[in-house]
Amino acid sequence: MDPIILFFLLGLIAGLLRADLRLPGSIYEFVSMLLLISIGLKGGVELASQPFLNLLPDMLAVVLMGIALPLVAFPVLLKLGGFRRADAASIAAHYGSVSVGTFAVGVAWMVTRDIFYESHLPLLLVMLEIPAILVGIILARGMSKGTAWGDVSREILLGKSIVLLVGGLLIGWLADPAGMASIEPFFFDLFKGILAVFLLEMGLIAAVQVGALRKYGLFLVAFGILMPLFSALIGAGLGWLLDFSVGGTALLATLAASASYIAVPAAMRISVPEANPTLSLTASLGITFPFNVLIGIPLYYELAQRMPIAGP
Amino acid sequence: MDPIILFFLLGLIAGLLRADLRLPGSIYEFVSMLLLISIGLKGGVELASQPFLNLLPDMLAVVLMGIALPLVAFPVLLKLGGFRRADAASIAAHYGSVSVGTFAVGVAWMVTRDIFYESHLPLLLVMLEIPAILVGIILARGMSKGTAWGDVSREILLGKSIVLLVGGLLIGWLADPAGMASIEPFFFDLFKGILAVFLLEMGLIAAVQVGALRKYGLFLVAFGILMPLFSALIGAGLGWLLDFSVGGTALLATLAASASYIAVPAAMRISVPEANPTLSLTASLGITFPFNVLIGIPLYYELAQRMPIAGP
Amino acid sequence: MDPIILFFLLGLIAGLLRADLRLPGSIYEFVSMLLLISIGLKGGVELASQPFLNLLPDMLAVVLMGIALPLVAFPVLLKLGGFRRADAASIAAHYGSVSVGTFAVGVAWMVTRDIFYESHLPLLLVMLEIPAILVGIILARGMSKGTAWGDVSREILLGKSIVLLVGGLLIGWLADPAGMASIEPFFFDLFKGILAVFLLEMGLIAAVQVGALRKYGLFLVAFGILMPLFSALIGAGLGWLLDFSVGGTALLATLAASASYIAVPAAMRISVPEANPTLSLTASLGITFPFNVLIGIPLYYELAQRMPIAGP
Amino acid sequence: MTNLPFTIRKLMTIVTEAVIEQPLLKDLERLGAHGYTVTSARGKGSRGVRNAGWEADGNIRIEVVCDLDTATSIAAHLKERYYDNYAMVMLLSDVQVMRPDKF
Amino acid sequence: MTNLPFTIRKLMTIVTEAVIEQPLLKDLERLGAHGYTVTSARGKGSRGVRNAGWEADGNIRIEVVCDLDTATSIAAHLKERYYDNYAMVMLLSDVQVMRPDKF
Amino acid sequence: MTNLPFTIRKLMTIVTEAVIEQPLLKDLERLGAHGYTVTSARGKGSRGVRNAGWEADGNIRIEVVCDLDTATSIAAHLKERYYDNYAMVMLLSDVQVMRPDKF
Ligand SMILES: Nc1ncnc2c1ncn2[C@@H]1O[C@H](COP(=O)(O)O)[C@@H](O)[C@H]1O
Ligand SMILES: Nc1ncnc2c1ncn2[C@@H]1O[C@H](COP(=O)(O)O)[C@@H](O)[C@H]1O
Ligand SMILES: Nc1ncnc2c1ncn2[C@@H]1O[C@H](COP(=O)(O)O)[C@@H](O)[C@H]1O
Ligand code: NA
Ligand code: NA
Ligand code: NA
Repeated sequence: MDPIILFFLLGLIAGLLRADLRLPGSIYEFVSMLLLISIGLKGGVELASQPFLNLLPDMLAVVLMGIALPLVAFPVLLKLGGFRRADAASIAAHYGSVSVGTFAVGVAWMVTRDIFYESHLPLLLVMLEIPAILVGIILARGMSKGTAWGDVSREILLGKSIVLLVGGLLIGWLADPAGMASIEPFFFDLFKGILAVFLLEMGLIAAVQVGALRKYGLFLVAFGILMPLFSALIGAGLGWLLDFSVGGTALLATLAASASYIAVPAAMRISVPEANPTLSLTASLGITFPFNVLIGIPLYYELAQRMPIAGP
Repeated sequence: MDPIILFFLLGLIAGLLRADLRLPGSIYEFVSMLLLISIGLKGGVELASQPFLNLLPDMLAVVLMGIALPLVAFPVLLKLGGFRRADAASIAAHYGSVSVGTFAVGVAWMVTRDIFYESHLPLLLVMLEIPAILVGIILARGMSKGTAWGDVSREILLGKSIVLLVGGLLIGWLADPAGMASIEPFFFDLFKGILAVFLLEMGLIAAVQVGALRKYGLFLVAFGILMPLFSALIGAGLGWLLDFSVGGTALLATLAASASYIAVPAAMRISVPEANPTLSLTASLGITFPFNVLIGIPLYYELAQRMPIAGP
Repeated sequence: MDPIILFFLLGLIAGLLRADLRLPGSIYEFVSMLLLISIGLKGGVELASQPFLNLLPDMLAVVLMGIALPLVAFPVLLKLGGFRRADAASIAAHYGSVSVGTFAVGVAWMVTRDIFYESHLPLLLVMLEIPAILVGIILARGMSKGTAWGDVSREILLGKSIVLLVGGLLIGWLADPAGMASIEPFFFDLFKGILAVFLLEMGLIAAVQVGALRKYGLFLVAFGILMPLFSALIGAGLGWLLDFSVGGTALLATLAASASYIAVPAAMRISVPEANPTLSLTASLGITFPFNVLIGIPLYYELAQRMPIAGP
Repeated sequence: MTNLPFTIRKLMTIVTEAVIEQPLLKDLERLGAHGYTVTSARGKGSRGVRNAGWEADGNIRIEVVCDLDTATSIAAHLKERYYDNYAMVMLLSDVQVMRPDKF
Repeated sequence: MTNLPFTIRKLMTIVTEAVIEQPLLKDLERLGAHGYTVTSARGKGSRGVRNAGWEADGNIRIEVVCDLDTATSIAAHLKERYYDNYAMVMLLSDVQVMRPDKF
Repeated sequence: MTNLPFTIRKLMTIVTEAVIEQPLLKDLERLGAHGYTVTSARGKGSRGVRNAGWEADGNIRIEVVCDLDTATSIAAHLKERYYDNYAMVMLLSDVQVMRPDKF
């Protein structure tokens, strides 16, 4: 088994047993910053070798997916789940956006198995982060009401994850190769070790969320598993439409299936304060993250392999 | 001289001169977590290659040593040292248990000199951590009194050091080699550098304890040096009985000689609160840790070499 | 472009846009400690291979420069700048002393281009840190007034930067090569990556200072650019006098041009409390640091190349 | 206090979610606070445990020294704007200060 | 306070060793505290300097807002259970709160 | 408080620059404080934002429980020695303590 998955399980089990274990807050923050930068850098380096214009169709397609997914999730949560409007909108936004931690595990999975994937996936990750947030706010408030869209966009575009991802992309893109080589030992060679530390803490956090599950019952559990499965289908379909490789299709499915737990919670807390943050975080961190990391990624790869015609 | 020892001396001297130097608390915490995980991982990887059952006799023998050492130390502290019962029991527990930092320095010493040692020593480290704590509590309270043994065991077994050591062992044991290779740069290649940072801070901490020494006088100093020497003899003898290599014998002597400063203080503070924590920490951190790191380890290796018949 | 410069720009831009980005305080502290130790270690390793006595003239010359530079800056600030005596003295001290971050960027610049420089420059960095502080205090207080010079020297000599730089030098000098090799992955291989993280935060900090610039007007901006240019001339001249290589001359110019933002602010805050710390930090962090990092270093190398006769 | 002139002001202590630090501090200034002190905290209340385990889960503890009027309008504003949707506690007490014009 | 209804409650501030955070918080809840706020601290007192240099050496500062009865039983319990063996200081004062039923 | 004997003491809260922690704590002890509690803080006041972004930019929040005389001399000393040149705020209030001899 991959050790990073074992680190996640260690955290999960230690958390469920209420062990006296926690990553110091500042370390967790730094580790998640490093993941964002590293993924950005890696994408940027690859991007440098291809014409940017070719990527526009993919970027556009992915934005459409980021708008569509929460629009599908919202009525399900509202009608079937019986959630209040704000809660349904907020959860939908979480699932329309993406999780960098899940993507990082997916990338590690591909790299370990020497599976090729399109190098601009980190760029697509960036594109997918934001649209769902805006859709979520509109679903909660309607278009009419005077939302301070300027403030909201500012808040999101200048949030930690976008700045570090885009910053990393740009640095990787602009930096000269010799210079990049000198920062590789820190940002690239340590990547999986740092991801392991991150997953240890994610396991501990997920364990706390699992504790909250009892309160919210079966519907949330079902949604937290079925929604990513549905999204993965959409993501894989899109990968196929865009003529992606098997690895790239699997990673796009992974992105679609992943649910945000950094950017979206912060944005929703400010813009849709009446939504209960525990609901969305329990689903996203307590169910969907573990599901994707432990079961989803291999499954999505399986799925990508079965798409009719796939690239190299 | 080995640079990690020089880092310890730098910390010690800076501390004694009251320099304005301190590792941020969260960094110290993280660094000591990394040492625990790395040692566990390293042990687990090695363990994967041998049948577990063969190790049972060694584990049992080591547990007996963990019970015996505090039973020897206790009357000495009580009678010769004139300590109160609770204090004598608490100090005895510290010296019966082990210090991961000392063990890490010992391992680094062996690795630098290409000296072979048995790969299951991290497992023995885990086995040695706990028994002395239970013995210490019994010595302080007696068996009769209603100690909440359930709570105590929970507290100890789910404490940071056991969880990370055992977790690391299990991950190293279960992980596939390719996956391990990808986290090696972080957990193994950086090991000695991280140990250097850890020792810098340990030097600073030890310097503070040295300051407290004046208050407790000569007996504590003598105990802090003679007890590890005695324990090392027992440990080396046990290594010989178990047919260990010279390196393994030296490391078992090091484990025996080392005194806890993480797991035991926390457990004693909760279970034997009337024991003065300054007494045991002054001895363990202010005297025994520096002694072992600076003088003890080479000495124990010397000792191991002189055991009548030693393995490869 | 060098990625570490891009990291600085990312921080600067993110800061100016008021992005929600910050390195946790303890991480910044640790990262700057690592830079100090690494630079010290690197210097120490090199020093080990040459007779110490030969370096005395260079050390002495550099101390004289550290005394002279604030004596030049002070009247300019007092008369032309119209600053109060305490403020002029404090700013002068900042510019007479050095910035380890700037030096680190300079070293990285040389290493990337495979440019030779004298191995004892880290030692000269240490020598340059202190004299300007003493000069600054004297300029502010006069010699007569009862400054507690004992306390002041203690404070400075035992401050974090001196202890870690000198400690690193000594460890690098005394450690055996095999031992050094084992801590290299942490202290040397990660150096540029850690420098990148440091520069990201320095960009964020500089952006805050830039905000304060409006209040203090043009003179401070001019001083923050012209003073390092002047100092670089002196530094390059000294490098030439001391028969340094081109790389060494450029680095000595960089040292001269750099302005302190760690050791001096702390010392001034205690010893010359009536000086406004915002003034000196705005100049040092908001103008001079970015100027040196973005423009100065290549310029000083250019300058060093044009010195009449330079070493290898 | 014999010879030191102390004046009474209000000390308002707010414990709330770290995520709203920025907008809340802006509100305080707009409502007339001349300063504030913030520390990071964790805690438990009617909205459950807030353990500072990760970004969205931490508290902050804000102290504002101000006059009665400012305290009243801050209290009214917080009540109206934040009480329903955020974990928040607000405490008010008297403190003596030496430079009343500062607050 | 003109139009905002404030009620008086007790604010209990406890400074003690970080190592007993978990059992102490459990005790507080058992004794009737509806909530608490914790910050990390360092300090000095009769048991010497506690510098937060490492795990066993840090303090915590706990605040509990509660009614007089709860405060009394917490005070009695802490005195009996912790005063002899742990570095601990306990302070009590009055605070005004807006939602008295919360505490 | 029915059966627990509480005595009134002064609680002095000082918020100031982290850089003067060491000399300030020494001063406090010299002036008669038997103990203190320190937490790291950030804030804003007349000397601008102090954001704890880096070493020179952080605040500390010091609490001292002491008797009126000690409080008076601490206040006088801080005023004379630090007020002009350092970001500093000092608050004084009453607190009840159980072991008055401790403070
Ligand atoms: N009774 C209390 N005493 C002290 N702090 C409290 C109390 N109740 C709540 N808090 C703090 O205020 C935060 C928000 O409270 P709440 O809105 O009740 O969840 C909690 O996370 C605690 O930090
Ligand atoms: N007079 C005091 N004022 C403020 N805090 C105090 C005082 N005395 C003790 N403390 C705090 O309470 C902790 C425990 O005190 P003690 O039990 O006296 O060692 C100390 O580490 C300080 O943080
Ligand atoms: N009105 C206030 N309320 C609470 N804290 C304050 C206030 N004014 C200042 N402070 C704190 O005291 C520090 C120094 O204040 P000052 O000397 O006014 O810059 C600030 O950085 C704040 O942390
Ligand atoms: Na998604
Ligand atoms: Na032992
Ligand atoms: Na300079």
